[in-house]
Amino acid sequence: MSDNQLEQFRAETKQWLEANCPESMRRPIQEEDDVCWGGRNFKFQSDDQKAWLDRMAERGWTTPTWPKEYGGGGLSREEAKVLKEEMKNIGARPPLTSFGISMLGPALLKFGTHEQKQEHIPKIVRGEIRWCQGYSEPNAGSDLASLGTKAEDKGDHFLINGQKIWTSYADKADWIFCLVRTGPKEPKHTGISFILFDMESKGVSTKPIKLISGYSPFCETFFDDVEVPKANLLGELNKGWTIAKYLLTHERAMIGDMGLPAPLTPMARECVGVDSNNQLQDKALRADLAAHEIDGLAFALTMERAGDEAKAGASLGAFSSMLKYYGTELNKSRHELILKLKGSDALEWEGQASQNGKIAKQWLRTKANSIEGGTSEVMLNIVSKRILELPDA
Amino acid sequence: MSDNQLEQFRAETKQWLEANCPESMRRPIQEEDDVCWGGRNFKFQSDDQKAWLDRMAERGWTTPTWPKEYGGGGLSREEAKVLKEEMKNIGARPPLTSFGISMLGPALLKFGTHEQKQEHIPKIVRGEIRWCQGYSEPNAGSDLASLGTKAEDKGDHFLINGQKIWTSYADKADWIFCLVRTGPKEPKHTGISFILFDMESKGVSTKPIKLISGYSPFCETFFDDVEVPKANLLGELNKGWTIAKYLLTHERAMIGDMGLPAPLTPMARECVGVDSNNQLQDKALRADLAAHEIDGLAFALTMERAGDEAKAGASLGAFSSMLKYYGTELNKSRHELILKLKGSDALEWEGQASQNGKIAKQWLRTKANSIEGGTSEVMLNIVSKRILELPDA
Amino acid sequence: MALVLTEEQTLLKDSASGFFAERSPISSLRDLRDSYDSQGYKSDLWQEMAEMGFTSLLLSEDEGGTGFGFVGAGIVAEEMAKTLAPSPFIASSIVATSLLKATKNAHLSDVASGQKIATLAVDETGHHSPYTPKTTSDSDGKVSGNKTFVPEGKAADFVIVTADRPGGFALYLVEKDATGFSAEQTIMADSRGWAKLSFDNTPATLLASGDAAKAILANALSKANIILSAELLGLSQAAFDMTVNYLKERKQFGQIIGTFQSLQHRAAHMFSEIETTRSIVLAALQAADSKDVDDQRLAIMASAAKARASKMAELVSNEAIQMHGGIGMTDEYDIGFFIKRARAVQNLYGGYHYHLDRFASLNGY
Amino acid sequence: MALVLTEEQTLLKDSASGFFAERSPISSLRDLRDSYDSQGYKSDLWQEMAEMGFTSLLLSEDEGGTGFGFVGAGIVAEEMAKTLAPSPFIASSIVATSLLKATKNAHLSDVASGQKIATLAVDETGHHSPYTPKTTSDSDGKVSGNKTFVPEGKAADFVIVTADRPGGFALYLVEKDATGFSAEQTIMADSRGWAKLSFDNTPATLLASGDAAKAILANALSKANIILSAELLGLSQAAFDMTVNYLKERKQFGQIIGTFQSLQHRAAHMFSEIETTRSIVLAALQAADSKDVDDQRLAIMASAAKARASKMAELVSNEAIQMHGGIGMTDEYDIGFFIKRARAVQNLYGGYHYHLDRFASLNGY
Repeated sequence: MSDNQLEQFRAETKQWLEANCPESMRRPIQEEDDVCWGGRNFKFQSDDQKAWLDRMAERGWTTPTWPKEYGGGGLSREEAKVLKEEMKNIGARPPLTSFGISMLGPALLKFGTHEQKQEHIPKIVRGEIRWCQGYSEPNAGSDLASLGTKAEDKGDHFLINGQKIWTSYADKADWIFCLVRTGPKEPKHTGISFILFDMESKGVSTKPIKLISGYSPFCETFFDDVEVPKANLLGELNKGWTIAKYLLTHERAMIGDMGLPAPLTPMARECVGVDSNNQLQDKALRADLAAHEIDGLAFALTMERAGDEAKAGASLGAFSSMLKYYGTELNKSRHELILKLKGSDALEWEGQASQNGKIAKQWLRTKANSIEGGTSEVMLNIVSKRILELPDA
Repeated sequence: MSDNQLEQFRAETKQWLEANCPESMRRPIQEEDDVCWGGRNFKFQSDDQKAWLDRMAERGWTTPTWPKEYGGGGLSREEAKVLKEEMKNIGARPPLTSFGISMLGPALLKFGTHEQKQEHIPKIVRGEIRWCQGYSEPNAGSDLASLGTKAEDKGDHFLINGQKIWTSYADKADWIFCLVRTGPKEPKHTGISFILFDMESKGVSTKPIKLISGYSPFCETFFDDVEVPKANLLGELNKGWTIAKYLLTHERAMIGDMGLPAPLTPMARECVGVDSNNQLQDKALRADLAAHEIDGLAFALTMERAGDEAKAGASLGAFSSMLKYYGTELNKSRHELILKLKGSDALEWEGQASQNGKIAKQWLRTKANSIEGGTSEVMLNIVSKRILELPDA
Repeated sequence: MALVLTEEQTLLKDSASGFFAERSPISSLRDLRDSYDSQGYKSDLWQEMAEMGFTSLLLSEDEGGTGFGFVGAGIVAEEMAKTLAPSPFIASSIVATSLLKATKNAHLSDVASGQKIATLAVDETGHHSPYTPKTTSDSDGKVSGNKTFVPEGKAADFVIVTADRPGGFALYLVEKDATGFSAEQTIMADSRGWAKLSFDNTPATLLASGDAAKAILANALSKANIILSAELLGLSQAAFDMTVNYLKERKQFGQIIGTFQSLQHRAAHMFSEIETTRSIVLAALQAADSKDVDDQRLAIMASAAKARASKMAELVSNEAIQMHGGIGMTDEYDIGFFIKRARAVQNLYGGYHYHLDRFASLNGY
Repeated sequence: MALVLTEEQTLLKDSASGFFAERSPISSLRDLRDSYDSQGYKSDLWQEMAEMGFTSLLLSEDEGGTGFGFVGAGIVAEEMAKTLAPSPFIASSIVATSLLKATKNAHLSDVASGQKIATLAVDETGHHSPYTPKTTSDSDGKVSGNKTFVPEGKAADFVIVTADRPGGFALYLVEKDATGFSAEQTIMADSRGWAKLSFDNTPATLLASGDAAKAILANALSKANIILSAELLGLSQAAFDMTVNYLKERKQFGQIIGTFQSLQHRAAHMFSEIETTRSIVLAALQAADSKDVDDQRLAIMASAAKARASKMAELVSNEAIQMHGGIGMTDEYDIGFFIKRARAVQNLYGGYHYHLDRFASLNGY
């Protein structure tokens, strides 16, 4: 695409966004309720929120680069980047956030049949169905491949029994994409299948898990004789691990996709105070802040470089594990630093001054970053084995 | 011993030291040449150095707590502490430094026969024989027990063949205490014996190893058909590992015995400069220095606590591995910090301003601290297995 | 003095350990939290602690106390921290007691017996800055201003408060029913009894003023920070022990995860940090009891101990969660309570950076 | 601009890599050291570098250069660092070239062609403090004072020197045969061509003065630090590669030591540090070439890159020795050369703490 065409696209996009993005959707996301997750039971916060979703979904711009055929935006990478930039320019919120977009979609597009894509993708694009991910089990965390949830072949359907854990928003989701065991347990990776089913199916129940952060974004999810049509299998029988790995790599690479986080300078200046040289009063904290911000800059640039290399045709591969490791550890450090900048004020748990403990709860929330989606230890294992090629014991 | 007796001992010691410690032996040790190692070929730096050794050796005070029977000082722990304090008070140098005192002696006293003690201990006390330690081999570093130097039983003597490495001052030593294989290689620990022999024996040769620090304190040591009388075996045949382990634990515990190192404050104030608040100009470096000095204080107090617990009857055991790990890592950090305090001046390698690169060479010397005498990794293995009782893979 | 516990101190440790394990397991804190208890501790536990003599450790037997001093108080703080037992021990029996003793105040005996609860209100922002209060008093001793992050501020029968008085810094005592005084409970991450206090022309008793007041406060804060270091040591030790036990049980990839060398090395490193902190805490406790240690030396030991204990507790509490994996993130499991309490204690009376700076200044650089 | 090398830049990288591996392996530095060479580099290597166009990377093709700019210079610095090839590349072809270009000095072409060697003399103590020289000049331009830690100071045909001039800061150019000038070789840990310089009423040519001179120097130092970051990246990468290879070969306890998980994790962590540093170095190099980046932004990128590369190089060079064990301590093995060079580069034109402070100040805190 020529620069001219791209500039024209930018102009049109700017104009369209100006005309179609409601004013109230141009304010930063402040809390959980501001996020539009979509789904059968989603309560829109406002008419504006619904209008913004519908307008964007109509153009497929909730999923800008997905094929037009299934309702996506059909944009090139360059165009999608322009759209993102122009949305950022007016402070437009994402119209829709969902695991359908960030996780299942890419797998459906790569491994799904035409029928499966036709059935599921448009509903994801329009925010009609909210998905959740059924991977981890109580005894299969880092060692995901040892999962035990069984799907027995009953002719026209599978009969599913077992338990998942850490299922994000399972209590709010309409459908689940799920790893189940359809083959023998050893060798572990080859007996796993990737299957989709409705959470309203008979035999599915969920129980939220209360976290140390006070939030309950995760559930325990139980399957008790759940019948799932065979057509709901994604990809080949017993080849689900390939899809899961593809998605995990994808997910890990996205972790840092939020770009450079907001600088902590304003908070630091306000909470710590500055001296006559316009430097933070607390010099040791100032040095820690500078070191952290430099690390953050280096990481954001690494995400950018990985993206640019991918565009240039390089395969990201195990590099995504490094990004996942580094980005999540950095985010944990960032929140420890925020605690230090705000001092004891950061520890308020309830009350208006702290917006009901937003800082403290976010801080605790980050502790899961290096556990979920593959622990830091597993990421380091992957880097040492697949990139550095260090031998197994 | 009553407090009164101890105070009397203190008074007498003070008086004796005042009368017998030459003025020139009351200045801090500045360089290698100031250290009195003793031995057949030792060149005394001065008459004072010799006199100080002779006077102290006569009372057995080169080895204050060793039994009088073999020439030691026969002092109690409390008396030895008093002696140490009083020596420190007048800045008296140690009259003698040797591996005979710090390493072999304790093993000889514990495992030697009366004849062996009679033969070797007095010469160690008087600094007549300088010892070196023959443990590591090119393929037996951290995994010391896999050593291959052979001692064959030839009736009245052993015939020794093999190679040692990292033999400290082997080129200057008179005798060696050495681990040799007298039994089968598997199981590795049970075929090792501990043997003593003269470095002037036929077939012994040494080759100094030049280090990155520019110093050559270590040698490669070669044994080519060296004949050693059987009487030179210390302890039982094939039980040398027990002695080696005893000595290693002893050695590790001693690493930090130097007490709290000199504060870096004067160097910092001079090299970095202070502001109008009397604080170091470089505030980030100031914070790093404070953190380091606090760690140093905590470590020195831990050495003291370990000593006090030992006096109270506790066994140090694997705790010595923690001390070895922590003390050596701390010393490495200390020297990196010194480099930062002095800036580029620290990197001079030759020349008067830097006393021929003293700072740079000491800095590089410390890199070996966490390798020699058991690497940091081996120490952490020991702590995790023997103290925390974490299981083997 | 030898860096080991005496026989008597060891007995105190054993009895405190058994007492808190039995009378105030972690579930006790959980109950208080879940019931939104505004006092922040259970009165019957406090009563029993008083009967055990824990409230009067800092008073000699002549003064009607148990005479265990700061080493004893550190032992109790450490054991208490292992089960996160909530009580006004540190606020009342350590900090307020030190201040009342130094100012020879008549309330001392009621506080030492545990019958009355007292606390110090010193912070006015999220950061500790004790000697420059914005809270003011007039020359009649009427105090006006706001304080935050006050431990047991809601439960306290009276509060010792710092204020800027005409002519200089001052320490006052305010009764809880004094006019213009109010205490608002703050629900903090650690579920303990914190409060924000406000004073509006509140009548108060002057305890000390000028440089003498600053010196008294500095001395009490040094001692408080040493006891808080012991609390950090205790809670870190408990979190570490739970973690090492978990490493011995949890299986992944067909192996006990405690067999993985990288976890072993990190655990061994934590052990080193805990043990070296233990030494500096014990030395600081002994310094607090010693008549030969001047205020400057005491302050150096206090800042060294608090900085180190804070850094160590941050490492250990974070590693404890990480090594527990998902289960460590659940509220149902206890480990989360440790990280929450750790950060509160780290912050109280100055955090890591505050004490690093103080240590450097006191050492002349 | 995309954070990837263009095809041309990749070709430059390959050719530089092959060139230094063949023409200046580490043994070359060892030879210079062991022969106490006072020049600090081999003239024939330098001649070949000039023929390769490496000395004129910063000049456009119109100006008679190769037009590769700072990205190209960073590539050469990184590859050069992998074999620790000694040459006046950074002192002369980067730092002096930047300054001569900015001051439109006639010597530029001789320096760019490699025929003349130039360097900057800025430090006067062990710590970098560029804008407040003690070296003075009178209004006739006679310079007096001492400089230290001057790269290629002995070999340089002329020296750009900072001085305090009546009316303000100034940059001068001094010829090596000027009266009152002397250069004394300093043998440093990295065995390169360092010198201490002294000026005694030495006649000098004024290049720039006042705020303009400070701005020119600041810009050149930003660029120099970015190239030094590339050098740190290259030498760390080489030390890391040697170490990973060693982990795959060395056996202890009957196992390849690279199978030990704690070493694996430390290696993987180092990989992360190297790769994230690689990104910031490349972005900083691109910033140095960009016309859209102002001096303030360039300075931020330079300090960020240098601080990070310094911290990373310290980690990697230390771990490289530790993971090699005893053999890493021997002079016979090459790894020691890396740690020695690393510390010199870390210090040149400001170390870790200097750039941390500068980064914070430039960002307004």
